[in-house]
Amino acid sequence: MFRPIQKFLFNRSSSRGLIAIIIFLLFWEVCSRSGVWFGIPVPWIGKVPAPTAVVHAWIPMLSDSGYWTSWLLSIKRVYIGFIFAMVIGIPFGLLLAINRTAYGLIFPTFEVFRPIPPLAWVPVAIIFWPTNEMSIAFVTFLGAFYTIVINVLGGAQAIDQRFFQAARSMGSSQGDVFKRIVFPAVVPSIAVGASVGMGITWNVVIAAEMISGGGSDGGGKGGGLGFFIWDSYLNNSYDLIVVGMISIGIAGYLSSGLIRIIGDHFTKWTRR
Amino acid sequence: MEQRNNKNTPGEIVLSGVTKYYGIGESKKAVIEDCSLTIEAGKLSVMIGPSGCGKSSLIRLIAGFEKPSSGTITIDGKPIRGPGKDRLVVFQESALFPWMTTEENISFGPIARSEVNTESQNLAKFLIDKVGLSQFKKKFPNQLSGGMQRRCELARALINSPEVMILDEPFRGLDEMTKELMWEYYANLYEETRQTNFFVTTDIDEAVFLADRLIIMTNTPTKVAQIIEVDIPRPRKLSTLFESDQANEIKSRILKILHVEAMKSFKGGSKAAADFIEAASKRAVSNTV
Amino acid sequence: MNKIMLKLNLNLREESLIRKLLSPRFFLMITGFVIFLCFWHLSVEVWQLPRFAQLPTLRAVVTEFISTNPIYGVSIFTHELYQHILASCLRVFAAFILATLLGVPLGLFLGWSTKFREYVFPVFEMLRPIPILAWVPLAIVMFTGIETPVIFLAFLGSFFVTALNTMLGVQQIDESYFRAARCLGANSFQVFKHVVIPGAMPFIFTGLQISVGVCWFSLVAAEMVSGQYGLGYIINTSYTNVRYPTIIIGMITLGFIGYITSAMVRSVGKSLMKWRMRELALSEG
Amino acid sequence: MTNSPQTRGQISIKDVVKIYDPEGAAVMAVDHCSLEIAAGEICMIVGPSGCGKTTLLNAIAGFHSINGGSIEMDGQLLCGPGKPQATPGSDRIVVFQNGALFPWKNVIDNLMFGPLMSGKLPFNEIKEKALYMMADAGLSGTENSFPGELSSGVKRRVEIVRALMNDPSVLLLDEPYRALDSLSKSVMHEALLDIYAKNKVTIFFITHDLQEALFLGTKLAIMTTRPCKPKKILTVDIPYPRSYSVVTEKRFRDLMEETSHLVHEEAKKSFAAGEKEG
Repeated sequence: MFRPIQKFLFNRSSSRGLIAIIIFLLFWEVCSRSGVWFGIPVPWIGKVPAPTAVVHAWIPMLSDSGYWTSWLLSIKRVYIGFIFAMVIGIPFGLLLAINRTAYGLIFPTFEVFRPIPPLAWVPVAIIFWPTNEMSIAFVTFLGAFYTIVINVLGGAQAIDQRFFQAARSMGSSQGDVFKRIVFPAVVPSIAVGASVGMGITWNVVIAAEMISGGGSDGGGKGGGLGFFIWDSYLNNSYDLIVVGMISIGIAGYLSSGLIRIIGDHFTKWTRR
Repeated sequence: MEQRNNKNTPGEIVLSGVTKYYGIGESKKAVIEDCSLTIEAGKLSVMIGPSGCGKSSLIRLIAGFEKPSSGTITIDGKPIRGPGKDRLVVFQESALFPWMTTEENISFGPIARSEVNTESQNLAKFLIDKVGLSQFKKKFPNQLSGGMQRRCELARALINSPEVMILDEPFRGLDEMTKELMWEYYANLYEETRQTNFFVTTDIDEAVFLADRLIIMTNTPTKVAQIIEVDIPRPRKLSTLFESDQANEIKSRILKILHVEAMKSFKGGSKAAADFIEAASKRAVSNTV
Repeated sequence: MNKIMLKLNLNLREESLIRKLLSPRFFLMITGFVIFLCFWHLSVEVWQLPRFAQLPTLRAVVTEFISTNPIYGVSIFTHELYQHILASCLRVFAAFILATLLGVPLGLFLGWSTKFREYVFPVFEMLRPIPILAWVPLAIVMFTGIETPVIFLAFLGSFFVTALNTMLGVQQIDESYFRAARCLGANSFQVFKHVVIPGAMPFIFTGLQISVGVCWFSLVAAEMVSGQYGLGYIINTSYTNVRYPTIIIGMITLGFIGYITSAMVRSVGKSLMKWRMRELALSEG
Repeated sequence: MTNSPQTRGQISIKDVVKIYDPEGAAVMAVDHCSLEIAAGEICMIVGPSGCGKTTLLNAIAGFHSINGGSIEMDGQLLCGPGKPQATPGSDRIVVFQNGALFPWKNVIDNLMFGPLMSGKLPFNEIKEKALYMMADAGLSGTENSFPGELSSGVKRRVEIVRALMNDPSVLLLDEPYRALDSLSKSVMHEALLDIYAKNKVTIFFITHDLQEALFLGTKLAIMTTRPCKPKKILTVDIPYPRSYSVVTEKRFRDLMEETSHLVHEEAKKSFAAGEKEG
């Protein structure tokens, strides 16, 4: 386990990366404290809380239960929307790929709605769904659903014709062709759709939490990370805004990392 | 793999007056025009012709992936309606399923037809050893070399014991050395089973070395230019290709006919017939989905 | 269309011929739209299903949309709708151009020089995972006024997408093109101009198409939270003031404008890359 | 358009060693290889795939460095002690295995790229030269098409003409006709010999097709499997111009016989080692 870290630290390219990050943090610290970088006045950064202030504000948060409940709430909302999008999106995409009639009937209507950004659905979702929680989940679902369907459809249509010919001439039935040709060939596109979809769901959850005031059962700091940063803004505690932003960044990074690991597991055959 | 005698071997394919058009309206072009030929059962017939002359379209017709515009194709008297395990194709680019290991690829046929039994499993094991891929059982196709992929595809076809093996320039793209080794390997495979084989190529040496019966095709729209019986004794060895005078005599005859055909399609510059056919047949394949 | 053959469309020539007669593509598309609209009308107005009942009816939305003096003041004939469209489009335009002018060069250098990438990319990757909309409160704090934070947010989303796709575009260029250019006597600048930029172009335009989508995505959210004008703002305020039909009007306009802007980027891409278009045409036929 | 008779393009490869070091596992690709190529000669390098032939070509072209020995051209040091990597230049132009015509430039722009970059000649003079050479190689009519629209045979010819537009001393060809089917190959061979007769440039040609090597080459170097070094060097004394019927003549078949068992030994070694292609 030690060998890769040691390799990481001492090889030239990663040490450069480290230096750059340190310089970036220094730049951020100096500018937000003094608003000046070697005498040159720097606009905007002055209002951003300095890294040290952020860390300082973060420590008490670690023991604050409200902070962690907002983590859990946001993660719950992201994964509910995401899993629904996968469970409904993948079969829907496959159906459109396989059945030409369904494609002709449904895909144009599907395409008309695609340019509407998911967050434009928030008001309609709030009207339609009984609880605030369900409307956030619906909008999150919508965000990932479009990406997954488009990727599955693209993957299925890109399958080379000769695989079907080979399978049919060896006597496989249509069901067999679907199970052993179409589905395995589409798995890599599902993995791509999932990782892109995950990125979108985090964006949507944060925004939905901000717009709809943190959801009914949350309230206060427990309203999810989106509400957490909006609430910190309303209370002028700017350090906490950056704390929230970084926490969301970490949560987002870990989730897409998880999706990538699962995806790699199912697409071993694509690598050399 | 018992040896079948020629008399009652199945797999005689008869093409009579076959024509095939691609494109519609004014871009309609005949790729195969009134082509009649017989692929004799139990023989290794090799078809050779300039690139893009319509050989691959002929294969798609025999394999049943496409229907001829006119004329009929029959196998042992029965008209061909669609693809079937009696006529299996080994494509030019590998059609191994990239997501299946060598083992899964080879036993695809029996599993697809749910005919998996001890006999088919033994046959699978026998074939994997025969093609020398025993240590590559669990490997995926992109982890195999070109030569290994070809042998795996041959095994995948053979396990279904088809009446006719159809090969569309299977060794093109392999480096010359592997290609020559594959010639000898494939010839021995045929000599063991004497199964009807229909092999398509543009390589004159490959054609002369493999063929019992040589069918030379003209430029597009393609039809039979000449048929030559090649009675070089079997089993054939690579050295025979250089030493035997008969092989060389046949080679120079083919050269005379085909060099003229190749020059005709080449001289047309970028819009030569060859390019049009190549693009047209690619389109034809893509829009059958 | 009594018995639509729901067979696998992987069957061969003869079946596809029969299917062509039954359902030409256009006819199916229309049926799809009609079914959706009927379902909307029936479920909301006629059957008044639970949950659906509160939604604005199809008739209310249509009448509002095309009436000369709409109840809530927003329809295709009123000045207000175009004011919002203009506000949103200007913001997207500003953000998109800024993201392209900064993102493409950065992406080209990230792809082209390893030294530059080793320094800059880690910082870039450190900021990228933070979802764009998490910047909303900080943007409001950092920038005074209403317009700049909204534009900054739209810019941020598309900047990361553009830079990343441009970098990938440069990295996927085949090594032999660089070698061929070197062989033919091109110096580094000439290689950059004649190989790196045209070679990365297809990826740059994929990036730009996604970036337009991301622009609209982040703009709507920013407008909903802190905007004064714009389609996101109108959608949100129509909800708070219980003017439900205008919400749908806002959404339809947003979808329409979004589609047009990405179509514009696509056509610019097509005109710049004639060589690719001809190549794709030949292969698809 | 004939350049000065065979004074340029003499290459001497002395004792060259090349060791790759992927993740520390040192792999020797070229092992003390020495080879003399006279000016204006067609030198064919034959050997199993993946044996290091391309590494030799990359060293001459200046894409890779060498770890030992030296390579000189016309007396000047390309690379050797003190200068491990040669600088690429338009005196040694490579034609790559799967082609490197710029897909975003049409044929005429591709051809004019080299001279335009070096900036020695004015634009219209370059254009005139390009049109002349295209007509000469039977390519007129394809000026405005893009590489993506051309057949692989035509693309190959355009790439060779693009190289010759810069009057190189040496043409470095890396299995240029590998993707072509055998029949078009025979036609391409005659086209290459035709261009060679007019331009008298030294050709360093890598192939694994023995028949192609014997048909084209004046000198044949048969290489061992990795790490590659010349196993046998022989001169092909068939007179030029050669037409394709020479393949069935007695002298050609004797040469084939003499060299084929050498080549097959090497192929069997790499085949057995499960060497993946290329």
